[in-house]
This record gives sequence, structure tokens and C-alpha cells, in this order.
Amino acid sequence: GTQTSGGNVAEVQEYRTVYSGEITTLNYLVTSTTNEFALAANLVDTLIDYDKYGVPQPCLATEWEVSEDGLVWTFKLREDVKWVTHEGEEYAEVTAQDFVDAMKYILNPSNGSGTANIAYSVLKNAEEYYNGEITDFDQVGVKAVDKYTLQYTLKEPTPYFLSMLTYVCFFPANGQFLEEVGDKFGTDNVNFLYNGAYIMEIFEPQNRRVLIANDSYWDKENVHIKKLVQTYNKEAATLAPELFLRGEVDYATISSDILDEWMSDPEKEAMVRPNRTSFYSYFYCFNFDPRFPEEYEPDNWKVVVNNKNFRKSLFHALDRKAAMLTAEPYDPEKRLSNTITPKNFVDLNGVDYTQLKSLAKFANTDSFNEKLALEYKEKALQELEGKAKFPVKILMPYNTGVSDWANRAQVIEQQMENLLGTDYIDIIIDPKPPTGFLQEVRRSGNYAFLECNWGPDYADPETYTDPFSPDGTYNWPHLAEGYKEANGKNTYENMVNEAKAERLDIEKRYKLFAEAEAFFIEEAFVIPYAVGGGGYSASRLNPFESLYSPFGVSGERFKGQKVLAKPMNSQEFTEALEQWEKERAEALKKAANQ
Amino acid sequence: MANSMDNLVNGSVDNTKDTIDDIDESLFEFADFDEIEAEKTGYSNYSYWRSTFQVFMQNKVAKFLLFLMIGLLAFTMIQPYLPGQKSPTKIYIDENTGMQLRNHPPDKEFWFGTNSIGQDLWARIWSGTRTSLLIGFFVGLWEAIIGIIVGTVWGYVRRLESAITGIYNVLNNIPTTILLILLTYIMKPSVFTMIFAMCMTGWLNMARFVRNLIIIIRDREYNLASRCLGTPTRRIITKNLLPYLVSVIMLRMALAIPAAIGYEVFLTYIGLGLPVSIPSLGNLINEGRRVMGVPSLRYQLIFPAAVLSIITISFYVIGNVFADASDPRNHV
Amino acid sequence: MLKYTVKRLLQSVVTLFVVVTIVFLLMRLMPEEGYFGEGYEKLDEAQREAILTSMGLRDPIHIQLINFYIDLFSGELGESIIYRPKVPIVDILKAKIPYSVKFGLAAMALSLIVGVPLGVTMARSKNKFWDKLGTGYIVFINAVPAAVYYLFLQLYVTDIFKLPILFNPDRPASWILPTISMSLGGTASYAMWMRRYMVDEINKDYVKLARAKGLREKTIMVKHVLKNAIVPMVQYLPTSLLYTVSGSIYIESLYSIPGMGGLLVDAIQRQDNTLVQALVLIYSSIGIIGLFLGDILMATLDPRIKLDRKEGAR
Amino acid sequence: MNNTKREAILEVKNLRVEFGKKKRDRFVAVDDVSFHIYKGETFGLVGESGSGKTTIGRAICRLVETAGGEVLFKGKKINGKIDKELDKELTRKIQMIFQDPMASLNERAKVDYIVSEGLYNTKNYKDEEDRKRKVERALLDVGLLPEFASRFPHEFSGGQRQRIGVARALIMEPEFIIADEPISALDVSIRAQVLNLLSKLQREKGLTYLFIAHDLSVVRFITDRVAVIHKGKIVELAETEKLYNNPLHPYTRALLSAIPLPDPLLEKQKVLEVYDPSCHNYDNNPPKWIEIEPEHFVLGNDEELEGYKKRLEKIRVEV
Amino acid sequence: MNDSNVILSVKDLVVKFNLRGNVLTAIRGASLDLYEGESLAIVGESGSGKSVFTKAFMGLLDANGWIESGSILYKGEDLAKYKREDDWIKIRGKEFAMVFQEPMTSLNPLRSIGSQVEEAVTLHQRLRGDEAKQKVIEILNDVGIVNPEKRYYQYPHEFSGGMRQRVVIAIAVACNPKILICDEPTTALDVTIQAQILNLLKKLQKKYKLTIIYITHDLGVVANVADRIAVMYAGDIIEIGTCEEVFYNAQHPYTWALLSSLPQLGVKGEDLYSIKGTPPNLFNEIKGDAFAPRNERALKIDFVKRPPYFHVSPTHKAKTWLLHPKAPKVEPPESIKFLRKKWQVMSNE
Ligand SMILES: Nc1ncnc2c1ncn2[C@@H]1O[C@H](COP(=O)(O)OP(=O)(O)OP(=O)(O)O)[C@@H](O)[C@H]1O
Ligand SMILES: Nc1ncnc2c1ncn2[C@@H]1O[C@H](COP(=O)(O)OP(=O)(O)OP(=O)(O)O)[C@@H](O)[C@H]1O
Ligand SMILES: [Mg+2]
Ligand SMILES: [Mg+2]
Repeated sequence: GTQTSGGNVAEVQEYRTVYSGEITTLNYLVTSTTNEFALAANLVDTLIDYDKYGVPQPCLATEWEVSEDGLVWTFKLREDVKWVTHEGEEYAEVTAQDFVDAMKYILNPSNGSGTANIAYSVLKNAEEYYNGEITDFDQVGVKAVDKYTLQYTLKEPTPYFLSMLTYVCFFPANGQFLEEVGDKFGTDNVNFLYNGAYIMEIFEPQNRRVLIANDSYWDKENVHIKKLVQTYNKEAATLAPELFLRGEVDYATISSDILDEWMSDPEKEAMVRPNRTSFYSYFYCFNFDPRFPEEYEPDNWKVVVNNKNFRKSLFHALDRKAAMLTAEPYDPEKRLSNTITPKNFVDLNGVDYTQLKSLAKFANTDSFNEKLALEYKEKALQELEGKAKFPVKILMPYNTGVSDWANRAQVIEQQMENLLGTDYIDIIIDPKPPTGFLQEVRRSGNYAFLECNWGPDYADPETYTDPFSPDGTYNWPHLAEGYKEANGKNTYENMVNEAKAERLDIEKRYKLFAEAEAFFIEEAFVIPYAVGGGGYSASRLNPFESLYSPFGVSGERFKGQKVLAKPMNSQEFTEALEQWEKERAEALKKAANQ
Repeated sequence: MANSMDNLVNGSVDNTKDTIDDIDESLFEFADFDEIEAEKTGYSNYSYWRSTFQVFMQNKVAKFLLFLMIGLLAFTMIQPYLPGQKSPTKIYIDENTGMQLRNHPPDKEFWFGTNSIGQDLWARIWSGTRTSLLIGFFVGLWEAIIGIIVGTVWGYVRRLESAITGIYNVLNNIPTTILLILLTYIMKPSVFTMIFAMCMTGWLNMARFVRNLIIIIRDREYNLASRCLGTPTRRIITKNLLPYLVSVIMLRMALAIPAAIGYEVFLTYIGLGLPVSIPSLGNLINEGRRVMGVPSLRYQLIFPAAVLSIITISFYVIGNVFADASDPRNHV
Repeated sequence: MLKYTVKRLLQSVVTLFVVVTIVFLLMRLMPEEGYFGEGYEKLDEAQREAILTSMGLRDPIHIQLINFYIDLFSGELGESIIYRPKVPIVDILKAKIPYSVKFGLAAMALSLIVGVPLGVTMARSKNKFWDKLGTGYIVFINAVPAAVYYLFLQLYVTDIFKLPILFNPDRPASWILPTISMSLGGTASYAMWMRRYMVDEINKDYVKLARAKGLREKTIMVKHVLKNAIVPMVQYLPTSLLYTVSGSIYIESLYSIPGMGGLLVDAIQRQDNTLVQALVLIYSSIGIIGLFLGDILMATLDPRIKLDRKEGAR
Repeated sequence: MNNTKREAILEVKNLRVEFGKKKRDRFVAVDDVSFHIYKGETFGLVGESGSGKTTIGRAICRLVETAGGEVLFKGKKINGKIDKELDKELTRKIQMIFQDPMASLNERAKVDYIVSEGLYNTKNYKDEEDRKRKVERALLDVGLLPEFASRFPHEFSGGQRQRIGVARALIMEPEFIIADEPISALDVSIRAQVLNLLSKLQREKGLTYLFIAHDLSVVRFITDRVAVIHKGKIVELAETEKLYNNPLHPYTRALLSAIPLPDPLLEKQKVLEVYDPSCHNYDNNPPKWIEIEPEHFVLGNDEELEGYKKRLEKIRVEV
Repeated sequence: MNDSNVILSVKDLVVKFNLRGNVLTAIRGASLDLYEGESLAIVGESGSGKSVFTKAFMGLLDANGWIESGSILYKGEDLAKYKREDDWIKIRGKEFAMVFQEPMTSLNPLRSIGSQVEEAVTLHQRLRGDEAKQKVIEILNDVGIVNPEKRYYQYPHEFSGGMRQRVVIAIAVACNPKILICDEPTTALDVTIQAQILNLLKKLQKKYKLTIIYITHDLGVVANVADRIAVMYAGDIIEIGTCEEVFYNAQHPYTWALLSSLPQLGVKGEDLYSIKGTPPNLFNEIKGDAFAPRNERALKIDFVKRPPYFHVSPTHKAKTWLLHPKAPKVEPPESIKFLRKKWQVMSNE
């Protein structure tokens, strides 16, 4: 059933926002950046989709089946879906070959796709093709059986394969068009084909983007918002609330800075509501591959970070609630997370993954513990005496574009230094500009201690191990010293690999992953911190109308949503949330029974 | 001779005759003539600096601002040592709730309120003022030193003139802001980086300014006189040329301070400024900007902006008035 | 005049070459990551080398320089690598420059329209009310960082006059405030210079003579003083005009104007070497060309300049 | 007077000075100028503005480079490259007094420094006290009070300033002083001060002056011999009275006829002679520098010289 | 000369300046009658107020100066009462014109010579277009500029100093004034050119029936051009008389000093007479005779009371106590005695 929006629907279905992070490309086959694929999600449809309770739905594929051995997936495509140009002119029909061509593009290393690894982690022969060991693309596990039949062949049975299909690396792309435009693909709205709910009418980087509903969209009845206007502003975070009040935009994040003000003004209070938390997981990474400048003493850091007691002293010293106050001053605990895999992500026969035996003890205790922190500090000091220089310089960059991050950095610096003493650690907070932040900081190992986040790519605990794999770009735990096993790999890597290898027995698989994660936390390779989302916003959207999925692009789609005449307030939100949870349980049950 | 005197007796027809006739005879004696006194007449004893100071003090606004600045400078210096001052970086905790004392409006305890994580704005503003002034002073001083050296050589040593002009033309064609951004980007944001980057760019103008002046005064006769007397170039520069630049140098230095602070704010604005952990007027304003949309929190922008404006305006005005005052033409 | 023009032109060309070469060489010092997109860390040393070689970055420096000039002469500025991968820089600029120029011109016109009369008024009422008011304004604008007053303007003026906060090409009202804000600085400096030049001119002997001739004060001001005072300012107009291309970093980012203002900052922040190189080149060339045009303009207005120094030789 | 026996302290032979490095804007300011100055005399140099008077003066004290010819001081060549010792000596012996008393003193230095600047350079004093004494004496010599030493130039009138300039030169104990229009920037009423001072010093210290001026009455009053210069060339040179009484060259005559006389009777009867350089016909008959009568030199070609000679005859007859 | 043709009459003019808060008295009660058609020379040392005095007639005082008291009667109007620029506009150019000292800077460098002269022609002779241009060329010709048609279009920098001064004179003449004030018109020029310019002025005076005030400190120039001479010292006219009277029968010690310091009157090899000391500071109030402190023959009364005019002849008067009947007889300097001898010869004739 549809909820609250009932009579509360705006006359003009136009949704206006401001944003500060400009995309660099529309090329969804290449990007792995949320910003960028969120946009693509509204322009290009995928094989399947989720409904608003998170139940898989047909999308471009009308039906699908999987072979007995779990290796071959066959999709029947919807007929008569059109690729259109930015002017809405029909270009071609969407066929099975488009998925093949897109995959061919992604698996060509010279195209520099950021998500190829995800595709070749499941598809047969894909990795070999990518690495040039195979040159015949026909051997790769993707095939257009006929115009409307698409077949994927996997390396190994992959229970969560379906959920991966909403990720960018499984998007279709018209091969002829790719050929035609070559390098220019996705550089602007013209060099782009649309088969999704919207067409990008105007694309003026650093100015605005206008998306209008696609007239030839196969499911256009479900596209209620006719126009999306997204305006760029470097100061979006600062200006958005004011713009919202003046009725110039329909969405504004209400940062913790100004939340008090909004909450205390009845008129404004009626417009502000909490956000849903997401499955983004936030954690503090210790960097095992420090590549920061000499002045921050990377070599010293390398010594201390490889000392477990040192890590654990920090692990227990981080007062996560104090830190969270900078983002979530009203209910900080609702977002704290003690594991890397968030609660409610997946479950095993009704038991939440985080409550599996090995993980439960971490999941249910707050890592912040002053006493332990000081104990570990003593141990670390003993062990490291003479080997490391104290206080240890800890380079902690933050993104100046995220308004509360700077504050959090200062809070953490002061809180941890207070607790552990400045003779022990010297946290150096290092402001970095938002543009290219990840590139500049995390991916280049230009930090010692950093708040990082990770969003799931498919519905399996494995997804939360990806950032820590040797080719991840987070903190390179495989380089940690003292964990090397006979095969030359680190314990954690072996544990993960063992879990990954278990493909059919889900129960065993989950347990193995849980053990790996528990080990990871126990050894304090990272400090789990929080889940994403949350915070407060003023918005003319009903969050419960949105498609729902913890991963992939579905949640980014505007399809199915309506612009409200009046923003929700907190109370309405809570009520809607309760109702939604009820409805969802039913929906999931119903789906499971099918 | 007698003839001419007759004219006098006969010809005096002036109507003041009556009053002048009864002047005491004794007054018509010769007065003593003192050549030395005559030599001394008309000119008062004069001191350059005193006159400069006097002329400066005649400008009431500048006088007021000067005292304000002296007070303010003294205050920023001693502020941390005054009783009851808070730390600029410490995050204060609300004792009742155990949480950070966020966005606490100005009151008796926190004179300028607290910021969004509970740091004392009053302390931060003075600490920021110290940082910004430090940057300003260093940059001003450096600009003066390098600017003067280059400018003097440029203007005085004819052999190097065209070479330096060439270099200047090239450097001058790379806009200041661009160089500034490039440099701060390449280096880590820190007070040193700021100072360094601004020093790299600021001296150009100073040098040109000095050079133009030097060219004007280098061919004045008194410099020829010095050359005639065999005065070495070094001393010509220090004794004959530089003293004429004092006013300009002071002015430039005074102006360099607001300019440096302005650049600091600019760099912070584009995200290349000092980290928030080192308060500066630039990042205080930048922080304040984040909450400017909320009327009750605007004090976080207004306080630093006001302090900044007062400082920059004061230096600007003082610099200009001083430059005027130090021009001997303006000494009566 | 022709001789003078040719001479100045040659000078400018030489300077331009030197500047361009220096910029080019400086850019070789930029970190090499700036030639790779997102995939930088995924590549190993050999692959990186291969890419750099294919881009011609491993050629001897003089070959690179020659190639660079060849490209430059054919109007080729290269492609953006990171900022907007694979998009020709020329295209990026094409989209941005019109906005900056429109705003720049509007602001410049406004500053001139307000600043020049203000300066004239100040000069004429030296040390009286208007002069003091104008001086106050000039001091304020020069001393207070632009960031501060721009912000206050954006905050309060939009509120009071119900103007849109953000720029929107389709809403004429959204042009007003950015233009005004942008013109404030120019207004102050035009007024300041105008005042200074006017005061200089007013004290000159020929003005006394004009007065003695019996000309009306207004005539003197317009026909003699104003004209002569404007001449030294005119010299800088071409540069200002050309610099409108570069936009205002503050204003454009505050009001979301998609001009050149933020481009350089973005390009530098993202280390997009080719884009940075192109921009620095453009800015530097603008300066040189502007100076050249300014000098020529000056020479046409001021008959003394053509003689080029002969007179003032002493 | 029997001049032939007198010792020439300075000789200028075929002096040539050019300005401007490049060929195109080269400008010959002084062209083939020769004269000599006897020890103890005052030698005048007159000519209109821009004729090269200052340049000659500056060439002598080595402030401008010479492009040709020789300058001999006491028989030693002093232009072009010279050794350090000589340079030092010349700095002391040849001094200059400048035209503009407002511009020729460093306004930011005390009189004490200004006057002793030369002493510092030549280290020509025993100790601080000696230096002070010397400054004091120099000031007294020019009629200023020793207490003025601690003042700045602003505080003085034009005449006083000019005297400070003289003191500055004097303290070097020079033998030869180039006075470049020392009084033309001064008010009439104080010119006499400086003229008197110059004569006094000459009497007392046996100085030799090169006195540059464009005011011919002053030149007549103070100089022993005069050279008239026109466009970088000396056109006539003679003992002062001789020149004033029998000017030969048309330019000299024009110049003299134009002197304003402070005497209404004479002045109102005065006839102006106008000099037109095109009266010369030098194309195929170039001029020569000839001693037309003892100690009277004039520039002219053969034809003109004939005319000059006739003129002299006539004057002699008349007398 | 009789009073009927007095064209301008200045009475007790006091002019003050405000200089950074201090008041300076530049003209201290000077009076002067100017006769139609004459040429009057005002002499005096630098800073004595010659320029200020004459500028006051035209309302051309610098902005910081004002007429404190006194009157300037011209054609029945008291110019000293004029307050507004518009009043002065009626006078300037049409009635009074001025030639300034600096030929190099008195012309607008950015406008052609012709247009600058034409401005005056259009304004004061009401001529336009070709007629005006013709007139300009005629005037340029009058002031001795060869090839005026071509020169019309040239700019000041293409002219030499003497030529520029001619142009400035042309502008003054083009205004068709009654009175021409020449403020040191030749000081910056070479003697030969100076003589030419003076001749030119004399010629123009005849042709246009001008009354001319010359300001100069060159007594040679004065002797050449002046009918009458006024000697100024410290803001006051201390002696005035016909040219011959002042030259040959000077009465004021300052005039003596001025004359006897001229080298032309000196004896070669002897010291010239020289004025000691420096002029008075005009910021201070001057008591008695301003020249007293520098006057070797000063009387005690000179330091006490300011002398009034004592007439020597109907045309000759001086402000010095030496002319008072009670005053002791004073020997003037040698050179003055020499001049007086000439005077005696002349008056005996
Ligand atoms: N440094 C210089 N560079 C180029 N030309 C010069 C320089 N100094 C002098 N001249 C030129 O040389 C010529 C002679 O100049 P000089 O100063 O000797 O003349 P002067 O007779 O002293 O004139 P015045 O009476 O004006 O002082 C002038 O035409 C002048 O322009
Ligand atoms: N604008 C002014 N402000 C202040 N004082 C002035 C101003 N103009 C003239 N004076 C003063 O008035 C006095 C007379 O000046 P004036 O120019 O009339 O002298 P002058 O006799 O013309 O001298 P010179 O021969 O140097 O031209 C001087 O002391 C001068 O300083
Ligand atoms: Mg000279
Ligand atoms: Mg004057």
C-alpha cells in the first residue's frame, strides 16, 4: 500500500536540489563513484530492480533462471525497450547484445573501468580476458543467446549474483554507439544513450543538470517526478537549508551545526526529519602501507601500526559517541556500529549476521574502554621501547567538504590525546579539499589513521571484506606484520579466502565470514564506527517510497517517488518507518515463499 | 643727495601723517644689526620624525586607530596569560550532559560563545588574530626586504636594469592568485606554507614600486653630488636612496598585512588554508560561514569578521596616513 | 605609430614566448599522477611508463617543447585528464568562458559607470563629504577581505530584495547580485585611480591656464581634466577586459556560476596537469596581450608616447 | 696680463660626448670642444639651454663618459680608464657645485653628514673630533653657523642651502671647482651672497673655477675668461672684457645683445640681434677654431674669419 | 597720468592661506592702482606674494586661499566680494588674461595647439568653425609662429619652450582681455628667446591696447618693459613709482638691496652688496617693517611700527621710516649712489 503521501502531493512534480561534488564523467562503465553512478541509475535501467521493500523485481529482464549447478544464469529480456538520445529520439532497441558489448568494454583494461574487478570476480574467464591471457571474448561468460536472451556463465556458483546485477558493471550499453563515439562516451549528455526513467536534458558541469522524464520509458507510469533540477554550488552544504526555506530547493541536509536552531523553531521543526541509516559502513582504518610525507614519519608509523597492542590501545581509546555527536547530536547511538558489516544486512535463518557466535561479542560491546586503552598503551610502550619514537605522529586527514568531519577530527584528536597522553600519540589532523579527496588521501595511502566507509556491492558478507583484500585501496591489512602463514599470505586473507571458497553451504559460508570479521576486529586492523545515512534533512520526498536495496543502484532511483507538498516532520517519519518495517516483513515473507 | 630728501619733506601727503608725526624721536635711532640673527630668521628647528608624528597625529581617525591597534596588538600578545582565559583548541564539555558544549551563545563564561564543537570562540579569535598577524608581519617584512633589495638594484644598477625588467615582465604575467594557489597546493597547508607562498608573490609589486621611486630620485643632483664626492654605491643606496623610501616601505608593509590576511581568508575559502586546529581569522570566518544561514549562530561569523575588518581597516588607514605624514612636503 | 606598434608587438611576442616556455617547464615539475586518471594506483611502473611515453612525456625536453608549440599553434590545448576525462580542454573552456565574460563585462561596465563618476566627484569635492564617503568605501573594499562582504551581501541582500541566492541562467534576477558584488572591487579601484589622476591633473598648470582663459569649471573638468585623467586608466582597460575571461573565484562559487573562476582551483586541486597548464597559459597570455593593447591604446590617445622616450631622456 | 706664462690646470682637447647607446638615437652633446683653464682663474662657459655646458662639466669630473678627445688635469689624462689612485686624488681635487640647491642636498641627511660625506669617502680626517672640526670650519668658511650641522636641509633658505653645497665641496680641499649654474636657481636677492662667497674663497684658497651659467651679466662680473658654446660646439673664447666688448661670432653677438640690463635708459634703446644658424655656409668650407687675436679664439670658416678680422680692425681704429 | 584712467584699483588687500591648520598671510594689505594702457612690473624675491596678489584679481587663488579683506575695484565692481565661480567667469579671459611662467606645462599635452587657442576664441570672440580657425591662425601668426596652418594641428610636445610660451601668449591674446597679467613669462627661457618674447609682448600691447602687469624678479626685464614698477616684500608693496624713479631714485632699503646686489652694478673684483638672512616666516605675525631684521640700516621704530607710504613724488611712494622727517639721514649703498647720480643728471635735464 502507498503511505503517507496520500493527499500530500505537490502539484508540480519537479524536484530541485543543490550539490557540491561535481561528477567527472557520465560513463557508468568506468566509474565506481557513488555520485556518478547515482546519476546513471536514473538514466539507464538494469536487468533487475528492487521494490520499495527490497524485493527483487523484473526490470529489463522479465524473467530469469539459474542452472542446477548455479553457474549459468539466463535472462529473458523485455522487448521493445528503446535506447534514446538526449533529445529523446530513438536510437536502437535494447537487446541482449548490449550487455555483452558493455561487458566487453569493461573488461578492456585500456578503458580503465573502476568496476571491472567486480565483474571478473564472478564471470567465467573474465579475469583471464582482462589480463590478456585469453583474447577471444566469446570465451567470457556472457552471451547473447538471441536478441532477447542473455546468458551469464559464472566462475563458481554465486548465491548473490542476482543482487550484483544492479551494479554499474552489469549495465547495458549500445555497442554501435560505443564504437561511434569512442572515447567521448559519457563525457557529456550528448555522447550518451538513455533507456532509463530520465533523460539528461541539460548538462553543464559546475552549473546544473536537468533531467526530464523519458517519454519512451517502458515503465513511465511509475515515473511521477517529471523533472529533476540539480544545481551545483560549492557551498551547497551551507546554502541548502537557506535555499530550502526560501523554497528554491526541495532537499537540504540539516547539518548538526544548525540542527539545534531548526529543532527549536516550530516552523522549521515541522520541516525537518531524520534520514534513514544506510548500509554504508564507517570505520577508522590503520594504514599498513603508509605513503605519506617524511615529515609525518611514515617509518615510525609502520613500526607502531604493526604492533597489536598499539593498535588496540587506540581501538579502545576512541570514544565513538563523542565523535558521533558531531554528526548526530540528537541520537548518536542509533548510528554507532560495532562491526564492519552493519546490522540487518543479511541474516541466517532469522539470526542476524552480526549476532553469529563469533561476531556477537564484538557486536554487542562498545569498543570504547578507557581502562583497556591505557593497559594496551602500557604494553605497547614496553614492546616498542627503543623501536619506535614517541609520541607517535598520527596523520589523520579529513575532507574539508564534509562539514562535520573537521569537527570530528578535532574532537577525536583531543579526546584520544587526552586519554592516551600526548607523550604517546600526536594526532595531526590534516585538512584536504573535497575534490579528489579519496584519490589524494586514501587510495594513495597518504594517511595513518582515517575515517573510511564502504558500501556493499551485493547481498553477501563477502562484500564487506573487499576493501581489505590485497587489491583494495583502504588500508592494506595484508601487509600487516606478524600474521604471515605458510602460504605466504596473512591470516585474515586466508580466512576470507576460505569463506569465499564455500559457495553452496550458506550457513558455513556466513560463519566463516563472521569468524574472519571477528578476527579482523579482534586484531584491531580497523575500528568499527558507524553506519551511514542518518542525520537530518528537510525534504520533499517520502523516503519510504524509494526503491530499497542495501547495495547497487536501485536506491538512487527516483522512479516511484513523488514530490510532497509539505515536507515530513520527525514524527511522521517515525510513524512511516514503523509502518514500512511492518510492511517490509510481510513482503519479504511473501517473496521467500514464492 | 639733498635734493631727494627735499622731495620727502614736500611730498608727504599721506593721510596717516597725523598719527605718524608724534612718534617718539628715540625710535628713529639705528637698531643693532645682527647678521647671525638675520641668518636664523624664519626657520624653526625641525625634526623629520617629530613632524611626521605630528602630522600623523593630526588625523584623528588614524590616531584613534593607531591606539586601537596598539591596544589590540598588546592584547593579543598577553591575552593567553590573562586570568580566566580559555584554550583556543580545547573542546569544552557541558558538565550536566557530559556532551560537548556546542554552539553555546555568548555569555559570561564564553564571551564570544562557542563553536559547533564546543571550543571557546573568544580564545580562538585571539589565537587566530595572532596567527594571521604573524603571517601578515612576516610577509610584510619579507616583501619589504626583498622588494627593496631587488627594487634598488633594479632601479640603480643600470647594467642589470633590462635583465631584471625582463624577469619582472615574465613573473608579473603569472597572476598572483594562481601562483599562490599553486604553491599552497604543492606544499602542505601550514603557517609556513602560507607565509612562503605569499612571500613568493608579494615582493614583485614592492620591487617595482621601489624601482620607480629610485629611478625618480637616482638622477637627482644630490646623488650626482655624492658620486662626485666618490661615495661608494653601497653608501649612496643606504644613505641617499633608502631614506626616501621609508614612507613607501612603511605604507607597503602596513598594506601587506591586510592583504596577507585577505589572501589567507581566500586560500582557506578554496580549501587550501590552514587546518582548523590552527585557528586563524581565515578559518574562523570559514567556519562561521557554515552556520551563517542560522540567525542565532551568526555570531560565529560576525565576531571574527568584525575583528578581521577592524584590523585590516586599521592597518590600511594607518599605513596610508603614515605614508602621507612621512612625506616632508606635508610637513608645514 | 606603426613603428611603435610593431616594436611593442615584437616585445610582447618575445615575452609571451618566454612566459609560455617557463610555464611549460614548470609544468614538467608537476607530479606525474596528474597525467593519469582514477586508475593510477592500479597501474604498475612499466604501464605508467608506457602511458607517459605514449603521451610524449618521455621525449627529450626540447622535443616536448617543440611539439607543445606545434600543438599550441594549431589551437590544440590537449584533453583534460582528471577534471573531465577525455574532454578536450577547448570544449571545457568554451562552455565556461561565456559566463565569466558576461558577468565580467557587466561588472566591469557597472564599476566604470559607478566608479569613474564617483572618483570624479571625490576629486572635485576633495576633503569634503563625498570624498570622505568615497574614501571610506575604498578603504572598506580594499581592507576587508572580499569573502566577508560577499557573504554578507549574499546573505542579507537576497533576503531583503527577494533575489535568488543562486545563479540560474533562465532567471534574469539572478544576474543582479553577482554582478553587483563583482563590481564592488572594480568600482573602488576605478574611483581611487580616477580620484588620484583627477587630483594630479587638477593641480597641473594647464588647468590653471584653462581657468584663466575663462572656461567654465564644468568645461574644464570634462574637456581637459577628465579626458587627461582617463588616459592613464585606459591603459589598463584592455587587461581588465581580457581578464573578465578568468571570472571571479569567489563570486562564481558563491552563486554557482559555471564560469572560469573555479576551474583553475578545481584543476589544481584535482591535479589535472594538462588543464592547469592550459589555464596558466591563458592567464599569462591575457596579461601580456592586455598590456600590449593597453600600450597601443595609450599611444593613440596620448600623442607624446609615440616618440618613445626621446623627450624624457634627460 | 701676460697669459702665456700662466700654468694651465685643466686642458680639454677635442672633447666629444655622446648620449644614447644605439646608433639610431645617438646624440652628440659635446662636439670637438677644446679649451684650457689657468690656475687660479675663473673660466666661464655660457650658452643657451641644452647647449652642452653641464655635459662638459660632468665630463670633467667623470660623471659622464667621453666618446673622444682628452681631458688633462695638471697634465695628466683623466678621462677614460684611469687608475684607482688617480681617481681618488681627482675626487678630492676636482669638486662640483650644483645648480639647484633644492635638489642637490640629501633631504634625509643632516648637514653634518652632507658636508662630511667627502671626508668619509677619502678618509681624510684623523678622528671624529678632527672631522667635526673640519665640518665646522667649512661651515664658517661659507658663512654658516656651526650649530647648523645638526639640522636638516629643509630648514634652510635657498642661499643657505647653496652655501652648504659649497661647504661640501670645500671640505675636500679641492683645487678646481666646477660650478654648474650655481646661482641661476636662486632668488636675485641672494645671488650676491653666493657670488661673493665664491670670490672670497678664490682669493683665500687660490681656487680655480669653471663657472657655467647662462646669465651673461653674472659671467661678466665673475669670470676672467669666457667660452661661448652653441649646440655642443664652442664658438668663441676670449678674456671676458674682450669678448663682451668685441664679440665676433654672430651667436655671441646675439647673446650679448639680448642681455637684459637693469637700466631703463639703456634697456629701452637696446637693439636685438637675432642669430640665424643658416647664416653660415659650412658645407664646402668647414669652420676652423682660430686664435684671431691673442687669447681670443673664434670658430669660423675662412670667409667668416676675414670678416671677423675686419671687424676687429674697425674696433681698434675706433678706440 | 591722472586718476580718471585707473582701470583697476586694489585697496588693502589681505590674502590668507590655510595650510594644514595653520594660517599664512601671503598678502598683507597691499594696495595698487593700475592705469589703463600702462605696463606695470611687480618685482620682489621669491615668495613675496607677487603671484598670489595677481591671482587674487582673477579668482584664481588655490582652493585653500581666500581674500580676507580689502577691495579690488574693477569697472565699478568689487571683485573681492565675488564668491561664486560664475562671477569670476565673467572676468576671466574677457577682462583679465594670464600668461604663466611654465611654458612646458601650461598647455594640455593631449590636445592640439589649435584647439587650445580656439577654445579661447570661441568663448570670448564668439566665433565658430572656420571663422574661429582663421582667427586662431591669425593670432598664432601674430605671436610669431611660422607656418601656423600646420602648427595648428600639432601637439605641445612638438613645440620648443619658446614656441610654447608664444602659444600661451596667443591664448591670452585670443581672449581679447583688457588686462594681461604675465607671471614670470620668460624666467624659464634662454636670454635670446626671452628678449624675443618681451618684444613680442610689447608689440601686442600696442596692437591690442592691453594693460599689462609683468611679474618678474629679473630687473633687466623690468627695465626693458615697465612703465611703472612695484616692489613687493613679504606680501606688501613697499615701493612703487615710475620705472626711472624706482631705478634711479629708490627709497626703500629693500629696493636698494635688490638693486645693488645685481652684478651689472657691481665692480669686478669687489664684493657685491648682498642681502643677509632669510625672508620672514609668513605664518608668524609680522611686527613693524618686515624687512627690518635683514636691514643693516634698520631703525628702532622699524621693529615697532609698520611704516605707511611716504610720497616722494606724486607717482612715487615707499613704505619706509627713513622717509619720515624725524629719521636720520642714511647713506645708501655705493651702487645706489651711482644710480642717483644718473637721476640727478636726468632731473636736471
Ligand atoms: N643622460 C643623458 N642622456 C641623453 N641625453 C642627454 C643626457 N644628458 C644630457 N643630454 C642632452 O645633451 C644635451 C646637452 O645637455 P646639457 O645638460 O649639457 O645642457 P646645458 O647646456 O647644461 O643646458 P641647461 O642650461 O638646460 O642646463 C641636451 O640636449 C640634453 O638633452
Ligand atoms: N596654495 C597655497 N597654499 C599655501 N601657501 C601658499 C599657496 N600659494 C602661495 N602660498 C604662499 O604665499 C606666499 C606668496 O607666494 P607667491 O607664489 O605669490 O610668491 P611669488 O612672489 O610669486 O614667488 P615666486 O617668485 O617664487 O613665484 C609664499 O610664501 C607661498 O608659500
Ligand atoms: Mg645644465
Ligand atoms: Mg610666482
